[in-house]
Amino acid sequence: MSAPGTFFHAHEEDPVEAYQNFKFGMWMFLATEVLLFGGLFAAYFIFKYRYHELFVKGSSHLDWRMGSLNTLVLLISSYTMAMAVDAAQRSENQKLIRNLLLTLLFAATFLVVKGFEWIPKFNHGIYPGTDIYFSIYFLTTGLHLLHVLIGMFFIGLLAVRANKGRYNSENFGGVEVGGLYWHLVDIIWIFLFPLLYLVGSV
Amino acid sequence: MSEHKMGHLQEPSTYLRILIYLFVLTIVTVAASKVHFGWEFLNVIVALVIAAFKASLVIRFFMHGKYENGETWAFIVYPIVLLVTLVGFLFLDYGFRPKDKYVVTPVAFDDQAHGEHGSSHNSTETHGEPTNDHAAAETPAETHGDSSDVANAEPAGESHAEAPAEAAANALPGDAAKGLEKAKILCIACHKVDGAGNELPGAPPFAETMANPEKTPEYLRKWLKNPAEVKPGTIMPNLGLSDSDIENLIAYLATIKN
Amino acid sequence: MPIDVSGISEIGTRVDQVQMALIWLMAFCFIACNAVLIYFMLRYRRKSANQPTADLRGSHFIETVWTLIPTIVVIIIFFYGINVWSDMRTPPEDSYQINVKARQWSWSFEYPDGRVEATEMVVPVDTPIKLNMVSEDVLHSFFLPHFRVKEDVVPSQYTYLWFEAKKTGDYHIFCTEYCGKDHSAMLGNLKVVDEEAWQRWLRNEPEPGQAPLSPEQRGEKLWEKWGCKGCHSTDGSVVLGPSFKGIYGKEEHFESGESLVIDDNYIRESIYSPQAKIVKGFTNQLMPSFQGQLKEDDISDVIAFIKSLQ
Amino acid sequence: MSHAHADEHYLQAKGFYNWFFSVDHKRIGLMYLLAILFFFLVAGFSAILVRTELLFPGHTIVDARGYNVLFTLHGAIMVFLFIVPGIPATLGNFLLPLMIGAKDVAFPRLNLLSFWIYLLGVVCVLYALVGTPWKDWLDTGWTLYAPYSVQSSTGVIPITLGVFILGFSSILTGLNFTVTIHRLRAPGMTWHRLPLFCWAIYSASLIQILATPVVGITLLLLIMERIFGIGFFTPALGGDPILFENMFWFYSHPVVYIMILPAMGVVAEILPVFSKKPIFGYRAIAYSSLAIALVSFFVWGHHLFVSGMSYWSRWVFSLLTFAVAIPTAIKVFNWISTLYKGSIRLDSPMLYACAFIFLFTIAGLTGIPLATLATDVHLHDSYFVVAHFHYTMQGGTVIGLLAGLHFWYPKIFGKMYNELASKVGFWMLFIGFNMTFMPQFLLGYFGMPRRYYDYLQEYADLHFMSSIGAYLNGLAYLFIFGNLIYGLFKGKAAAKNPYESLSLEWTVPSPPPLTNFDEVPTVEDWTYGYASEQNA
Repeated sequence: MSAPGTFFHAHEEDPVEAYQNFKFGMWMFLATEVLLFGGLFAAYFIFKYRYHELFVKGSSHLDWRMGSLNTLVLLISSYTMAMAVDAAQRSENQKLIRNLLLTLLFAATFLVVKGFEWIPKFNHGIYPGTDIYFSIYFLTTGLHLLHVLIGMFFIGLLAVRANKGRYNSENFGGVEVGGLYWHLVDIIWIFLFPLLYLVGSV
Repeated sequence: MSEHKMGHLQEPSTYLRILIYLFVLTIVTVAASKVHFGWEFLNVIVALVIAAFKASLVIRFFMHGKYENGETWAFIVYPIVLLVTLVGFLFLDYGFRPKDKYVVTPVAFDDQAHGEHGSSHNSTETHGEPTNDHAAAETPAETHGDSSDVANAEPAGESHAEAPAEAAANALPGDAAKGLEKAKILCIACHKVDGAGNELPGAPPFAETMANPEKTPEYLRKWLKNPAEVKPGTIMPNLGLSDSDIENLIAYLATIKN
Repeated sequence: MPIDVSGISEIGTRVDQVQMALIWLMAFCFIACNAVLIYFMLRYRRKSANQPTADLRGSHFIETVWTLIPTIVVIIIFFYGINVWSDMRTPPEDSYQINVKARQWSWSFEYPDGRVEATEMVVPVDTPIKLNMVSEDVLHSFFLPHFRVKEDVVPSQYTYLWFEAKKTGDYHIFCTEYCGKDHSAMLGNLKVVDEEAWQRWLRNEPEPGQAPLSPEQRGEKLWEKWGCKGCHSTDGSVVLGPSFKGIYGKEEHFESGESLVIDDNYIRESIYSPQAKIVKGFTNQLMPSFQGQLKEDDISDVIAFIKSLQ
Repeated sequence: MSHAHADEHYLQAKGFYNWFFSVDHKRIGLMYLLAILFFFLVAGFSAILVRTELLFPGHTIVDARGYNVLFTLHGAIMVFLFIVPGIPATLGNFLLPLMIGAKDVAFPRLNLLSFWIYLLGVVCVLYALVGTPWKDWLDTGWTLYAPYSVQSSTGVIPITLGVFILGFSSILTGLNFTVTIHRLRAPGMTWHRLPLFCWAIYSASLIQILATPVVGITLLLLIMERIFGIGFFTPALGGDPILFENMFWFYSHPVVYIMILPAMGVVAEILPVFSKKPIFGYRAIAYSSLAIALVSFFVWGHHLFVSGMSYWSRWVFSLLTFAVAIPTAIKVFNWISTLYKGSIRLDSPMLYACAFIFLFTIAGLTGIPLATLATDVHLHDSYFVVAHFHYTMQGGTVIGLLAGLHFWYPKIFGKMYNELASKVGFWMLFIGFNMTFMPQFLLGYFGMPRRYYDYLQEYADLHFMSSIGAYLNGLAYLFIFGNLIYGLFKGKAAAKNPYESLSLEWTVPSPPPLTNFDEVPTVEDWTYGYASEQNA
């Protein structure tokens, strides 16, 4: 099956061009992600405006310390991811792998903390649909969680490929683009944290 | 040349510095949320401004945004413009809608009232008829108080509800078994109950009714109290049910699923 | 068909003035553009292979002109439209208020005195009417084509609409927001009556020249309205309760062993306390009491109706 | 399999694998074309059934529910499966790299992935529409308005999921094209030398990227509403159906520009070629495409003029809606001016292009009373709206697609269709189309609400006329596509550049070789230097 122009036989591209396109494409994809979450943010603001009391009451069920902890964890993971890209740019493969694994570790920590938040809620009979605040809470954090999982999958993939020595100062597009995605996950959380956890804690 | 095309190197210490800034800003966010700014939405705005600043740090330094050209920045900025527009126009709509014209005010989830017993769709319709421009929204406390009392009285120890519908049934004050007994005497004349009885035209199967999310317990309460008031000309008679009969019937109906 | 509605309402007349202005504008633009298009198509049709063509790449002057002109025109239209629309959305303070409820697939109208009518809305002429509308289920839209007004009827909030009829007559009410299976059957009738007829209608009197409803007819209406027909047939067939056919004046045996000739008193008693004397064989004790719901007048109408079924 | 020669043209490869796994933009474009034309015929057939039902008042062929199912089927398939992928995924895919002098799109594999995702979405949508027992066929209308769609027992979840998936396909296609235009232009192909079709595709792609995610999340919320009762759109839980309308139209209004902009681009390509004249006001047309794309996000509220949204919202949205009229008007004036002092060949692509201008002026002008608040209140949700958007969608997009298909047919297939037959088809379509939808403007103005299964006797004549027009309209399509298919088998071989176009896609053989260009071309001048007299 070696027909030209089919899936495994696309024409070769100039690596620098490919890198540029890849990165530009990723920025654009991030734009769509922003707007995907944007719909939820819009719903948040509208219902927050209409049902302020309900939101204050709802967010009092959340523990802002857990939220802060998760914020810090994600920020550190963003840092390690940035360091991973830096290591790839400098062809320091060991450092690259170490940083990718650290990022994975922090992402996993985020998941664990999230689990400690969610499971007691379910035990208390709080679900999406309990009231509008918790619907928004579960949908935004849930969609964010989905992005964390996707991000973890790709970071894992990057680690495996880094282990094979794929990345160096001439070829680090994959790491950088993966990094862009991961930082977006971080940015979304930077907005979610105060909106969900802190509105009612005055 | 290739160095220029293949991205930029930053001093590793820069990343660390940015991380520290981000930490500090997180603390500022939490601290700011503890301060009363007088107007409740000012807190939200302050939180958003700090978050936007944090995000810009991540974009500029962690994501190497400061080395990107205008074409990329256009795709960073325009989505944000759109988002602000979306929210802004929604406020142009919701902000200027007369608030006293809303039909329903939802009730927040309340830990005390519901104890360990699943959640319920705590919507309480406040049917203020808009006669002469005053759609008075009654406080929903009354009904709410009712149901929570009975909910507390319910025997504990049942397994936690899996599905919201089941959870809703658990939180209902009535006794489903008594409801079923009553239904076998009354409703069976026109509706099938437990597979037995008539199914008259105009008397829908209970499963169909319960599949309709509009038919909330609140709706059913009004309906059973006096069908003709909810739907003039309906074939269903006023059965003269007592409040406890109604609650029992609703509890029974809530157990019916497709 | 609501084609020319001038005179039916002031707003409708003004809307049509805007509409006519727009139609003339549209016609002018359409003809101007396409006359030029077709003229060019024919005039510059290729007659020889090397027909010369001009190197016209644009003209800042003319492009600026044809940017500015539409801009000015649409701004004028905007304010012209807003002017009329703003009045359309501002009901006079002293409007007569009717509550409109929409459900799949019918309308009901509640008057200030608590009276509820289905399908037909009767309003007085020369009086501003404000409708406060809410839906019980899905989205609907209340449309009076002759008055050029429309507003969605939604379940989440009360919306409003106002109009003032200048001419008596019957007008369409349409639902214009898709609401499910019988959307197209969700029609109503707006009956605009003069002051005299309106007062009569308010007092529930029949129109002159038209026979008032007989007690039997009123009774039949009640039989339908209160759901009696769910259990009591009029053709002799037994549904859940005894059929009304031929029951009046007949001797009936009761569960208690007594027997009685069915008369006015028995019917009255059965409506107010249905379980007092149950006809033999009907043990389900289904029937609710209508005490407090059917008035004495209503009862005599029902009796007349049952009497008529021989 | 044998190793192919570099100059082998893209149609030569046979077999499932070579096509279904092809990353070549031309083959993918052709596969899209086949798919969307199939759905066009399916949805067109349901339109014929709808019009047959409306031939007479009362029951004609189906009952009320059947009618609702039919118009839902027509709307959903036309919008989601035909017209949104429409021109960008077919002609855009095929021509964009050729026109800018690239060997392929920026991400060829992603392009194939978009197509596969499209097929996956198709499966979901079709399942919801026709994949279940008759009583479960979707009847919510393509707009899926809450709370009806929350309550409906029909396949709302599968179609919502399907549209969500199709959204991904649309986003990835738009992203691919945007990166392609930004980064893969041949040396010398500056932004201001870019063919106008590429500008149009670029503008449409921006909308695809930026608007689609919002409808994605909205539909996700609708699914969640049905599964968990999250209460965003259910009034009994404190939700607001108008929020759904707002968020739905934030996407679905810009989406009409995804449909119409590429058609405008096609017309802007055809007019100069067949007039042998430079396009008039190149920059104005290019920038007005972009302006329409960017402004289109701010006008969605005109779909909610009678929905119960606030007074000031309606006020502002009315004003902004008028703002879109201006770039549109500029485009029309520029197109017409292009013909001035030209040397016009009225071949079928040119006929379609002129018909586009003709019909589009009607479509655009009838938008004015719909943007004007006073008149829109009366016309909202009436047949006037139906006629208006069919003039834009069929008179605009479909006519534009046909213009493009006839124009690039020799390039795509290397064959020629029968010119006389295509002209006959054109006139059938032109007459049938106007006969179908002209009466609907009147119906709407006379108060006939849309989505009505049954209607009052007084509307019967106009409905009857419209239905008869619809049959002619339908026949015309069969005739036109019949002619095009016939040309594939019996048509003469096409020359490399039969219309003497100066655009890059005509510099390669017909059909184009697999790798498009042996050497990446260098562009010296803009695309539209057609004039025989140089008076610059």
